Amino acid sequence: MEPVAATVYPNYDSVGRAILEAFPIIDFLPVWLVALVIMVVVAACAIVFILVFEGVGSLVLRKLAGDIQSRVGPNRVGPYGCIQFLADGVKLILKEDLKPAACDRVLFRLAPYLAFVGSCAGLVVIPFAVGMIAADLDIGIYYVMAVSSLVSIGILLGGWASNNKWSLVGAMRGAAQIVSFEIPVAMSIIPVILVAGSLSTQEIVRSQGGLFGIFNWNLFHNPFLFFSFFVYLTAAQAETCQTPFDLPECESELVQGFMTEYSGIRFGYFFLGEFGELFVVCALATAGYLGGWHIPFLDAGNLGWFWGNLLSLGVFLTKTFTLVLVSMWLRWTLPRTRVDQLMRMCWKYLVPLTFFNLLGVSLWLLIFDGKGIPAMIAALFG
Amino acid sequence: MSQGPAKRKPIKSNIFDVVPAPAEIPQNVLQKNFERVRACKGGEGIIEVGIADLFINWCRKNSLWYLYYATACCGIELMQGGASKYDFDRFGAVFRATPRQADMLMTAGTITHKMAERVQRIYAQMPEPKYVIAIGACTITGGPFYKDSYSVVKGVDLILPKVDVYVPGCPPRPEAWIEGIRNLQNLIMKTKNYGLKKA
Amino acid sequence: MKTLSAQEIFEKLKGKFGDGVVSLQTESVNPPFAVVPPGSIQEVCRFLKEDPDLLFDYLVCISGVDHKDKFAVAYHVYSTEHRHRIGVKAMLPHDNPVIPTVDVVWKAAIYLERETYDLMGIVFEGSCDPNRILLPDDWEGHPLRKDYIYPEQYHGIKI
Amino acid sequence: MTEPISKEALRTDEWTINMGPHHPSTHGVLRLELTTDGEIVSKARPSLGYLHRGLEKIGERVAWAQFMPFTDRLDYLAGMNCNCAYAWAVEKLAGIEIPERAEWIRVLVCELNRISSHLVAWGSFCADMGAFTPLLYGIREREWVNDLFEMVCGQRLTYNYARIGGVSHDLPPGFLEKTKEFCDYFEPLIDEYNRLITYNKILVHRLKNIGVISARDAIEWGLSGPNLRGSGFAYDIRRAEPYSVYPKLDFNVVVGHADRGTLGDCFDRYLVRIDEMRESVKIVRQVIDRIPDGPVMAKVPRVFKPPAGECYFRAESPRGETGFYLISDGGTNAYRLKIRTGSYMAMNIFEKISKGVMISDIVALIGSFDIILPETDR
Repeated sequence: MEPVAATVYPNYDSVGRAILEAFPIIDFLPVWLVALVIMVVVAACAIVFILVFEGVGSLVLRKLAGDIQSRVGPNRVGPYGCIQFLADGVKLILKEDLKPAACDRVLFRLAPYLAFVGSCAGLVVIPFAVGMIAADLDIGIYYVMAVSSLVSIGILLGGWASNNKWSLVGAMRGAAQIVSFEIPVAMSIIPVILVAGSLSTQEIVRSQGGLFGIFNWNLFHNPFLFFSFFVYLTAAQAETCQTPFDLPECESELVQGFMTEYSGIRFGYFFLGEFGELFVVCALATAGYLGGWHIPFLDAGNLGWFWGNLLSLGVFLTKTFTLVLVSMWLRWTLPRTRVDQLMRMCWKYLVPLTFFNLLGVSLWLLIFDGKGIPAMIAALFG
Repeated sequence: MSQGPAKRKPIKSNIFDVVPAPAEIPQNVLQKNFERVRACKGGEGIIEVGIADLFINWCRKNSLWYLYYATACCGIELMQGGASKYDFDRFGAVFRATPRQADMLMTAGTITHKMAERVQRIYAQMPEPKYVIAIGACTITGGPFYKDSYSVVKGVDLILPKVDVYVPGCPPRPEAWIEGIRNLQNLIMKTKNYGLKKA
Repeated sequence: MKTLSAQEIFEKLKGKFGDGVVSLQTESVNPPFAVVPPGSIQEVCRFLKEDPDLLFDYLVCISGVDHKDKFAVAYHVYSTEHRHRIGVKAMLPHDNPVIPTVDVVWKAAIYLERETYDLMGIVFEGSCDPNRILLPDDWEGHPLRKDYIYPEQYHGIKI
Repeated sequence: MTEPISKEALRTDEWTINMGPHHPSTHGVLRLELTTDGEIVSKARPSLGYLHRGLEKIGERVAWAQFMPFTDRLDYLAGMNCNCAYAWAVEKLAGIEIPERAEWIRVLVCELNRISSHLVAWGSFCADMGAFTPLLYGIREREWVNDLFEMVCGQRLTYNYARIGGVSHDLPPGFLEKTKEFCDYFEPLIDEYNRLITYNKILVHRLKNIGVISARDAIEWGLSGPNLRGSGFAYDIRRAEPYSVYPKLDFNVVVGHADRGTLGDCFDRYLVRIDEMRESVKIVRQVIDRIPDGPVMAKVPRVFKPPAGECYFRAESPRGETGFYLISDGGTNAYRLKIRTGSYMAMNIFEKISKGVMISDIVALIGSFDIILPETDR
C-alpha cells in the first residue's frame, strides 16, 4: 500500500524551521526552542482535550445513567445541565486536600499523578486526523502498552500509601487485574499490526484506507480480526476497570477501593485518569479496527489541509465516542464479576483465545497473501 | 418545628417558608454582592473578589455530593430521593460511598449512642467545606424515641459541631429533602470566602 | 404428621421427667407453658427436640420476663414436622438469675440468649458466646429490667 | 532443582478488616469484623446494635395503641406487615373479633407491602452485586405502591394504618381500581426483571453455590421466611399456622429448587423473592375480587385494657417470622413486649456460613438474607 503524502504528519524540527522561515523577525531563536514551544502547545492541547473530554464524558455518563435508569440526570446547571462538569471540577479543586495521618505522604501525593500521566501519555500516539498526531512514533502501539502500565503503579501506590485496608485490597486487585489484562489487550491488537505491517498507529490507520468504504476496516478483514475486535473490547473494559470489571474500586464492596482516602483534586486526578484511559483504549480500537479517521468513500488526504483534518477528526471522534458510549452502556447494565472469576476469565479463556486468534491471523495472511475478504470479493468482481 | 435547646443555630429549614424561585437566587445574590462592594471603599480589586466568591459558591452549591449514609427509615427515602421520581442528581447531587469525597452529610435516620462516635468520625473524615443536613425527626430531636428510649441520641446537633439545615418529618418526603438541599444552596450562596471577611 | 395438643405434650413430658416438670400453665396463655425447674431445662429441651412424637426442631423465641420478685425465661418451640407448638418456662430468682444454656440443643438459641442476657441480665451458663450484642460493651445495667434507671449520660452525651 | 519451600515459609498472616457500620452495602449500620487471609474470609463476626432503639422498653412504657407507630419503624420496608402483625397479636391477646372487611384490607395492604419490600430487597441486592440500575427500577415500581399507600393512610413509609380492632380508615374510593391497574402493570415487569438481570451469566456465577444452607441447618439456626424457603423447605406461616383470611386464599408457597447450583444458595434465596412477588400479586387480585363490604373497625374501648395473660403471635412478614410475645397485666401498658424478627435470626447463621467465602461474597450473603437493621437491633 502506498503511503499518502508524506508531509501530513508533523515533524517538530521541520515545523519549527518553517515557522522561523515564515517569521524572519524571530530568526535569532534556535530551532530546538521553537520546536519545544510547539511541543508544549501540543501537550497543552492534549491536556485541554482530555479535560474537556472528562467533563463532557462525566456529564454524558450521568445523562446516560439517567436515561437507562429512567431518571433525568443533571439539568439545573446551564441548559440541560451542560456545564455541570465545570461546577464539579472547580469544587474539587477548592476542596480541602486531606491526607490521612498515617499515610505515606510522598507516595500518597505521587499516586494520582502517576495514574493521570499514565493514561494521558497514551494520547501522544493517537491518530486524531489525517495530519493530527502528537508524535507518530514507529513503536506507537508498543509505547501505549508501556505507558498505560503506569496506571497500575499509580493504583498500587495509592492503595498502599493510603494505609487503609479497603484501599489496599482494591489496589492489589487493581494491580493484578491491569497487569493480567494487558496481555489479552496486547495480543488482540497484534493481529492489526500483522495486517498493517507496522507498529505506528498512523500507519495502521492508513493501511485501512481505500475506496471500499467501511469494508477496508480491519474489522472486516477476516473472521479472526472480527473476533479479535470483541476480545479487545472486553479486555480493554477490564484494563480500564469499568463495570463489570471495576473491581479495584467496586463501590458496594470496597467503599471506593484504592480511592477511598482521596479527596478533592487528588480524587479528581484519578477520575481524569480513568476517563483518559477509557478514551485511549477506545481510540486505539477505532484506529486499529474501525478505520481510524478514514471517511468512507472519501480520501481525507486529498481534501486539503483544513477540510481534510477537520472532517477526519470528526469521523475519528464519532467512532471513538460511540465506543465510549458502548462502554458506559455496559457499565450501567451489568453486574460485577468476582475477582477470581475475573482472573479465570483472563488466564483460562482470553489469553488462550487471543493466542489461537493470532495463529489464525498469521496463517490467513500467509495463505491469502495478506488479502482480506473484501479485497478478495472485490477481485472476484473485477 | 419546635425550637430545640438554646445552643442550636437559628438557621433552620422550614418547608412552609416562601423560598424564592431558583432562577432568582443568583440575581439577588449578585446584587447583594455588588451592594457590599459598593459599601466598602476598598478599590477595584474587591469587585473581582466578590465575583470570585460568587463563582466559587455557585460551583459548590451545584455540586453537592452527598454521602451514602443511612441508618434507618429515612435511608429508604434517601434511596427513593435518588431514584426515578425525585432524582437528586438533577441538582448535581450524586452519592459517594466514602466520606472523603462527600460535601454533604445527610444524617438519614436514628443515631444511637453506640453509633454516635462513628457519626463524629465520619464527619471528621469529610474535607472542608462540608455541610450537614439533619433529616427527619430522629436526628433533629430524637423524634418518637425522645421520651422513652435509653439509647437514642436526642438530636444530631448534640454530637456534630454544626448542622446547616433541618428537614423535619418522619420521614420527610423527598420533596422536603429537595427543599432542604435548596435551602442549603441558598446558604452556600451567602457565604463569603475571600476579601470582605473583616469588613 | 401427628399434631399433639399441649396437654398431650405435657403428659409425655410428665411421663419422662416425672415430678421434674412442675406444671402446665394454660390459664389465658397462648401457647400453654410447661413450667420446668431451671436446672433441668437442657434435658427437657433435648427431649422435646429428639423425641419422635414431639420433634420440636424449631426454636422460635426466647424471652426474659422480669416479674419484679423473680425472672422468667420463656422458650417458644415449634415442630415443623408435626406442626404443634408449646412454650417452656423456667423461673429464676431475682438476685441471681442463672440458667443453663440451650444452644447445645438449638443453634438458634445463641443470638436469642445473647439478647436476653444483654437486655435482661439473665446469665446463660455454658453459653458459647456470652457477650453483649445490642448495647455497647461498656453499657451499665440491663435496660429491660423493671428497676432499670436510665443513665444520665453515655460517653459525655446526654441521654 | 530448588529446595522445596517449607510450609512455614509460605505462611501468611491474617488481618482483620472492619466492615461497617458505615459501609455502602451493609444495608444500614451492620458492622462485620472480617478476619481474612487475603481475599478469603476466615471469619466474619457480625456486631449488631448500632440501631438499637429500645423498642421493647418503649413498648412497656406506652399504651397498647400508642405502640402502633413504633412497629412501622421496626421494619420500615414493610411497615404494614408489622402494623398488622402487632394488631393481630393484641387482638389475639384480648380476644377481639375484628370485622371481616378489615381482615381483607389488612391482607391486601400486607401483600402490597410485601411486593414493595421485595422490590427494594431485589434492587439493593443487585446494587450490591454491582448492577446499580435494577435498584432504580425496583424503586420506580415501589413508588406506585407508595402512592397507593398514600391514598390509604397519607404516608409513604411509616403508615400507622392498622388499629387494634381493625384499620384506621376504609379504603378510599378508586383504590381497588388503582390497585388492579398496578397489578396489571407490575406482573409483566417481573419477567422483564428476569430478562434484565436474573439469568445474567455474571450474576448467576456470583450467586450460585455461595452461602449454601441446608434445610436442616436453616431450621436449626432459626431462619424463617424467604431465607428458610430458599433452602427448599416449604414453611410459610400463612400456610403452616394460618391467620386472618389466608386460609381462604389460593397461593403457592414458593420454595427454592436449585435452579442454578446447589439447593439453598444465594441464587435460590434471590429467586424465592422474585417468585413471591408473583404470588403476592395473585393474592392481591383475589382480595380485590372478593373483598366484602362492611365496617372496618370493631368496637374497642377508648382506654384499651386487655385482660391479664400472655400470647405469642407470629405473622409472615417479608423478612420472615415477625413474632410478638405480649404479656398483659391488665393495665393500659404492656407488661412485657418481646419482638422476634427474621433478620435477627438470619444474622445468627451468618458467622457459620461465611467461612471460606471471598470478600465479594460477603456482600452477596448480606444481600441474599435481605436483612434490615432496625429489625435486627430493634
